[in-house]
Amino acid sequence: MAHAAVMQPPASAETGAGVYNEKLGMWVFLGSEVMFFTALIGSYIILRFAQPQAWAAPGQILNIPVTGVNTFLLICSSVTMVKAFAAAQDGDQRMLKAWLLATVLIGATFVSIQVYEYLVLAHEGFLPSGYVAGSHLAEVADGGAAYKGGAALPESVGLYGSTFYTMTSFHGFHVTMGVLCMIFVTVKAFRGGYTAEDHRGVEVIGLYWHFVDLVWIVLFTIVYLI
Amino acid sequence: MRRVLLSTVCVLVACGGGEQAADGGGDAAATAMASGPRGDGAIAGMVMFTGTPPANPTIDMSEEPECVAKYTGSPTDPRVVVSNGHLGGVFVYVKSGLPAGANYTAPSSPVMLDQDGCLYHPRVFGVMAGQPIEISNSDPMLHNIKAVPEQNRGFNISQPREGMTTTRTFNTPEVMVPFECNVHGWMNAYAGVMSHPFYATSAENGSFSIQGLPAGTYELEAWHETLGTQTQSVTVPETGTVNVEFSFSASTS
Amino acid sequence: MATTAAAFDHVAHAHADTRSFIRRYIFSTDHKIIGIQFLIMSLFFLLVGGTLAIMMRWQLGFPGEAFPGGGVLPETMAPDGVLLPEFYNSLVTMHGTFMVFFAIMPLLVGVYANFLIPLKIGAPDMAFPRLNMVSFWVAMPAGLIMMAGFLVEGGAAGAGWTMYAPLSANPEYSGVSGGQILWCVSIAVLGLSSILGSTNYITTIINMRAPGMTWFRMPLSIWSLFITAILTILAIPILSGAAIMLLFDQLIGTHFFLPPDGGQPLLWQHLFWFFGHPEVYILILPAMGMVSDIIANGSRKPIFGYHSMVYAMIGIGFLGWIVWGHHMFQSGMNPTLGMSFMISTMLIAVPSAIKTFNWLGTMWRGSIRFHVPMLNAVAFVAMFVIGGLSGVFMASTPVDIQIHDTYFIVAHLHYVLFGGSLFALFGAITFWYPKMFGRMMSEFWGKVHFVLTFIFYNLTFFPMHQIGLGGHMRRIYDPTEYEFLLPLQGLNRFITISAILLFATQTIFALNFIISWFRGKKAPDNPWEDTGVEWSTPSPAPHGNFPTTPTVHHGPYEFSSPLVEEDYLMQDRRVSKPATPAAS
Amino acid sequence: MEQKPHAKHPPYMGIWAALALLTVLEIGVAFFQNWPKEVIILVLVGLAIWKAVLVAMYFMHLRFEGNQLRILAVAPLPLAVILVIAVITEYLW
Amino acid sequence: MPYDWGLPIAASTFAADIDRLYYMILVITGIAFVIVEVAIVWFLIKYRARPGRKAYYTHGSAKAEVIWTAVPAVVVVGLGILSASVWSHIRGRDSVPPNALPIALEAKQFEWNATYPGADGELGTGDDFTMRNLLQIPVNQPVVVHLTSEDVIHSFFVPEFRVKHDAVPGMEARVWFEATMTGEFSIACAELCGLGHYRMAARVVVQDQAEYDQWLAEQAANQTVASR
Repeated sequence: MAHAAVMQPPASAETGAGVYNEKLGMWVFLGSEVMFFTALIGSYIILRFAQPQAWAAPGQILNIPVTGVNTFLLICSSVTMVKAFAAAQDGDQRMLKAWLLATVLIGATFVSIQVYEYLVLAHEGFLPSGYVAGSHLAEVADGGAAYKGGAALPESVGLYGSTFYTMTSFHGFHVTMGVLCMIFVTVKAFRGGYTAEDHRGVEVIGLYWHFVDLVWIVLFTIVYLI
Repeated sequence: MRRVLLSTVCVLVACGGGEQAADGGGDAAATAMASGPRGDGAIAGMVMFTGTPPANPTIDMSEEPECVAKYTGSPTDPRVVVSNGHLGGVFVYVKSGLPAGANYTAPSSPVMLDQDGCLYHPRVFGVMAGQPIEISNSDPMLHNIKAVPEQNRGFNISQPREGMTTTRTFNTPEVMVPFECNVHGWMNAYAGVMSHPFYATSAENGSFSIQGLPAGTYELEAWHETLGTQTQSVTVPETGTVNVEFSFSASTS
Repeated sequence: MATTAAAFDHVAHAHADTRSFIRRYIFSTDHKIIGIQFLIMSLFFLLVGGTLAIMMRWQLGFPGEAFPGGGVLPETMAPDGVLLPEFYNSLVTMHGTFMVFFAIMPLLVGVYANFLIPLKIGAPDMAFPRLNMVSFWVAMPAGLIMMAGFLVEGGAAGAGWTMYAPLSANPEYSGVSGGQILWCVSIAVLGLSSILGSTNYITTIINMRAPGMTWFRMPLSIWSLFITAILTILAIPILSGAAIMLLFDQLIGTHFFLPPDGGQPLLWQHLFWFFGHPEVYILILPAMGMVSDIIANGSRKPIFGYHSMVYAMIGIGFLGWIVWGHHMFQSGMNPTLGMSFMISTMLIAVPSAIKTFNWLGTMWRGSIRFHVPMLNAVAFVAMFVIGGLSGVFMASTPVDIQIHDTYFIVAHLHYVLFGGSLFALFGAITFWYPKMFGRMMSEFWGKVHFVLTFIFYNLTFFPMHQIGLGGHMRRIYDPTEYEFLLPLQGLNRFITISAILLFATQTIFALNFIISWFRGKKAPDNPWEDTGVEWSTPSPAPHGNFPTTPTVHHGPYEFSSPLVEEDYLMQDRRVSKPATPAAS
Repeated sequence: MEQKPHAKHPPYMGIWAALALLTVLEIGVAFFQNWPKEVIILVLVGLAIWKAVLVAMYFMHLRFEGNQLRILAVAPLPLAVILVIAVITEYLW
Repeated sequence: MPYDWGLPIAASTFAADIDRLYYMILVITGIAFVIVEVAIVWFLIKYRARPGRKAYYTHGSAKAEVIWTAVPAVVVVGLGILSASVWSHIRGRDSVPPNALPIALEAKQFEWNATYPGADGELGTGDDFTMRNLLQIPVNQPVVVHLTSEDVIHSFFVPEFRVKHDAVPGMEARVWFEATMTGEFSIACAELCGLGHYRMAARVVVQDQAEYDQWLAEQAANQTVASR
């Protein structure tokens, strides 16, 4: 990216958005990310609207306390990220490294908890294709009795599984990518690569990170709580 | 790609179709050529049908004059083939009892499946896992062959012209693999995919025979597409033939 | 950043270019080289797509007869040379896919966005040269993955380039398993490439214009590429998302588009066309932009109504998002929704008309030079008009009932994509060839190719309107199966013969392209006496493009300006008299 | 690019607290049985949007950016709405 | 079927409206087409480059552009309104005539199975019977086809009736039309549905009421149901 910066012609007042290339580029890229999640989340909304009966009540199948904690973690990682950026602006190398490190760790934790969540769900018998035949959930659904403070489980949760796993896994994928880039940035920070004058890397990865957080805020609400 | 080459090798064979509803075409070949633990025991059997057989539905083939031309009178769907109390088209096979660890290699000679007069010939047949099935088209029109197995890998191919042949194989034992033609919704065939060569399809006169069995007690199963399955246990001597009889009736289904 | 200027000058000077062969020509970050790489790749896929088309045409014109040389094809495609229905479906699908995603789109966007944007806005390179390189080296594998479909068991994807579920989602229905999966993967990968590319184009156009290159001094080609990039960045992710859901339906048993467990086949169509219609404009807007440049040049006149041309393109770009439903009028969608889509679709005629008449206005009272780019550009206008007008028939929902999914549609889309985009591309390739390779393409052979292409093209595609009206469905393997299509068979055969001749004609272009590369006559800096900034730098443009950053003083199309005695005034040329606030 | 160290940073910790609080509130609402489902959904979506706006405005600094960038940032949203609304009408006739 | 170098013969009540619209659009677009192409050729000849003549330097004329913006806008909106009325007559929410004869048509790879209501004229009752690849209907009597699909998307297309509608699995569509001439036509599948797509044809037989009733009686007598 630094290379790209070098390629810039002497800035001229009358042209350009007054924003440096990497930042502008990241915003444009985020625009495409919005549309990507529109495809996934939009399909979810439409499918759920078309087949409402395929969804279980909140908390029946998905574990809301665990995910709530996970949500909180992601919010924390966002604030550590932004603190890191603030530190970079102030040229405070010590805090910059500390906050970046914290962000990486929290991000990694989020992903691990999500993997754990998947494993538990799979074990209980909830997969992208719906119930696993003969699993705990399948039996409960067959029983047709009220379950976990909701009505009976739907007899088929095919669409529920499809949309849930697709949306959350692609968000998880984005978090993972973010963590990887973040590690790169952190290493560079430890090498003193960012100064109060030039800390574009930190700001750009920050934008991406906050966007992923923002997507999760939406997902948590519409997937887990509704 | 490899499969492609393999299929290019196979020669073009036009097998005579005609009216016979069920024959043990491929089975004999399989029994003869498959290698593995053998004996001199044999099972000779007869499949009977008691009661009045259900009428086979007539097929309206009017949209395929070429097919209609191959029949005298209106063609029927030969689901239940009964000739004076004998039931044809029953797939009989050794379900269990073979010596442990005995495994039989499939013969390379293919089982023929012909599409003639907009019906499959044979309609019910056995094939060993790994043994080629050579599907041929004796009708001057499109047939598509769609196999929808449970364990094996299915396929859906077309034969738009007369005289075309295609070769496919199934690799895991399965009873039965259904074949269908989506262009002619009435066309159905069933293949019993076996790990061993000890199976047969009852001929029109209800008779079947399984050769070369080692001595022992076996569970024998008879499968019919509409009348269900029956099993019985038979003890095969060192040498000689043991006779078995299966009896289906309209109520079994 | 204080160092930038120095660093920039360093890169800018051609002689300061000390890169290994690999870095210079293979993994190059130079937008011109990447453009040429895209050019070669997409011309190759254009050839592939054309070949597939000829095989299809053969089967339609001569059903059941062996395709000449088809004997080499394996048993699973064409036993003794006669195409199988499933192979024909793969041909239909792959022809559409290759032409749309790997030929026309990269030709317009990959090649000319890459090549023209920095040169025409006076920038040394793209904003993110390395991303640019990645976008090519991602697009290339995507194409190869797509081609691999022909090698796997079951053959290449066979559900049409629109991949309507459930046919595409369940191998049992189509007999194709591996091919469908490869299609989805390839499209998702290509999507990544397009997103990287467009991010680059948008950033570059916003941030890296040379001093004086204000928004309304940008050539229309750059405007069109800018709008196209925005459409791409917003539309492609939708397709990627949809393709991934389709992939999951095939691989991990999800139910998005498979009815048995509540999936919605229409959802796929909505997602696909919500991407697909902007895509249609991605495939025509850059052509419009480059044609505007060429027509102004050929007529030696400023473009007629520059501002309205820009607004028309913006209008088309916006309308593109609210008309997708017109691809689904007969799919059982909500008829009221259909009606609103009909109105919005009809409105597209307005900006299209503006552009067409402005092109005419540009030629009016011009001093027209008949060089090859101009001939192709004029052909673009003439053909685009037919394609646009035939669109009105489909826009009218009742008429669409009869012509939907018939050859009328095929004729329409080929008049836009071939008659439109491809003629524009022939023009553009000839026009910017000197700046790419430093040599001119042969004028004579260019004209021969143009005339023959124009004739055979119309003989091929115009009769398709006719057979479409007769009810000739799309994507059928053997029209003679239907009694009511038998009278059309003669016409079908005529189309096939014309198509073969059309295909053969393209060898002239291929030879002209290749031979001129080595033997063509050396090109001066500004062979076409054009006004664009790119023509003030040497041909071929050096690494870093401009010895010194140009400063722009004029609007893009100052032809026959009274300020100078010759009939063109270059954008970066300062004239003693203060420049008229021309198109700025 | 704005490199001069900001004299004062936005109240990041405050935003963080607000987000955490809103999340707790959301979970509360989700299990608040007395309301009809529609109301709960509306409230939840409202809260989610509120949180999203907070993140975009302060963590992503949209509040301090120029208009060009703000427009760029919100440009895709109308398209998303158009898509979902249009397709949902499929099931409303 | 006689082919008259245009649309196929018109055999349903929609055909008139649709064909009228079609020819109207044909004339309008034809005029636009001639104007543009003639202008192109004329300009190419008249304004070809000649020594000593310099092009006329102009950046456009607002008046001209307003004209050629407004005219097409008015025309297409007019066309839109005209089409809308026809469209709502054919597909409108409650456009199906109450007296329409219901026939269930299920598409599957690669056949059309028509289920007839039998004597009582109601589907889903005991006397229903199914015919494979045969749609037999009375003339001058509105027919509403309950269109469904078993596997993939097919499209129910009868060129002479100007009728086309996709059969989407998981949805039931109501397609109505009224044949105006007796005779035999073909149903074609207009949506790629697999390797047998090109052969997925069926017969439409239009008879006058008396013949139809007689045929119905025969079928009721021997309930020959095509296989499967």
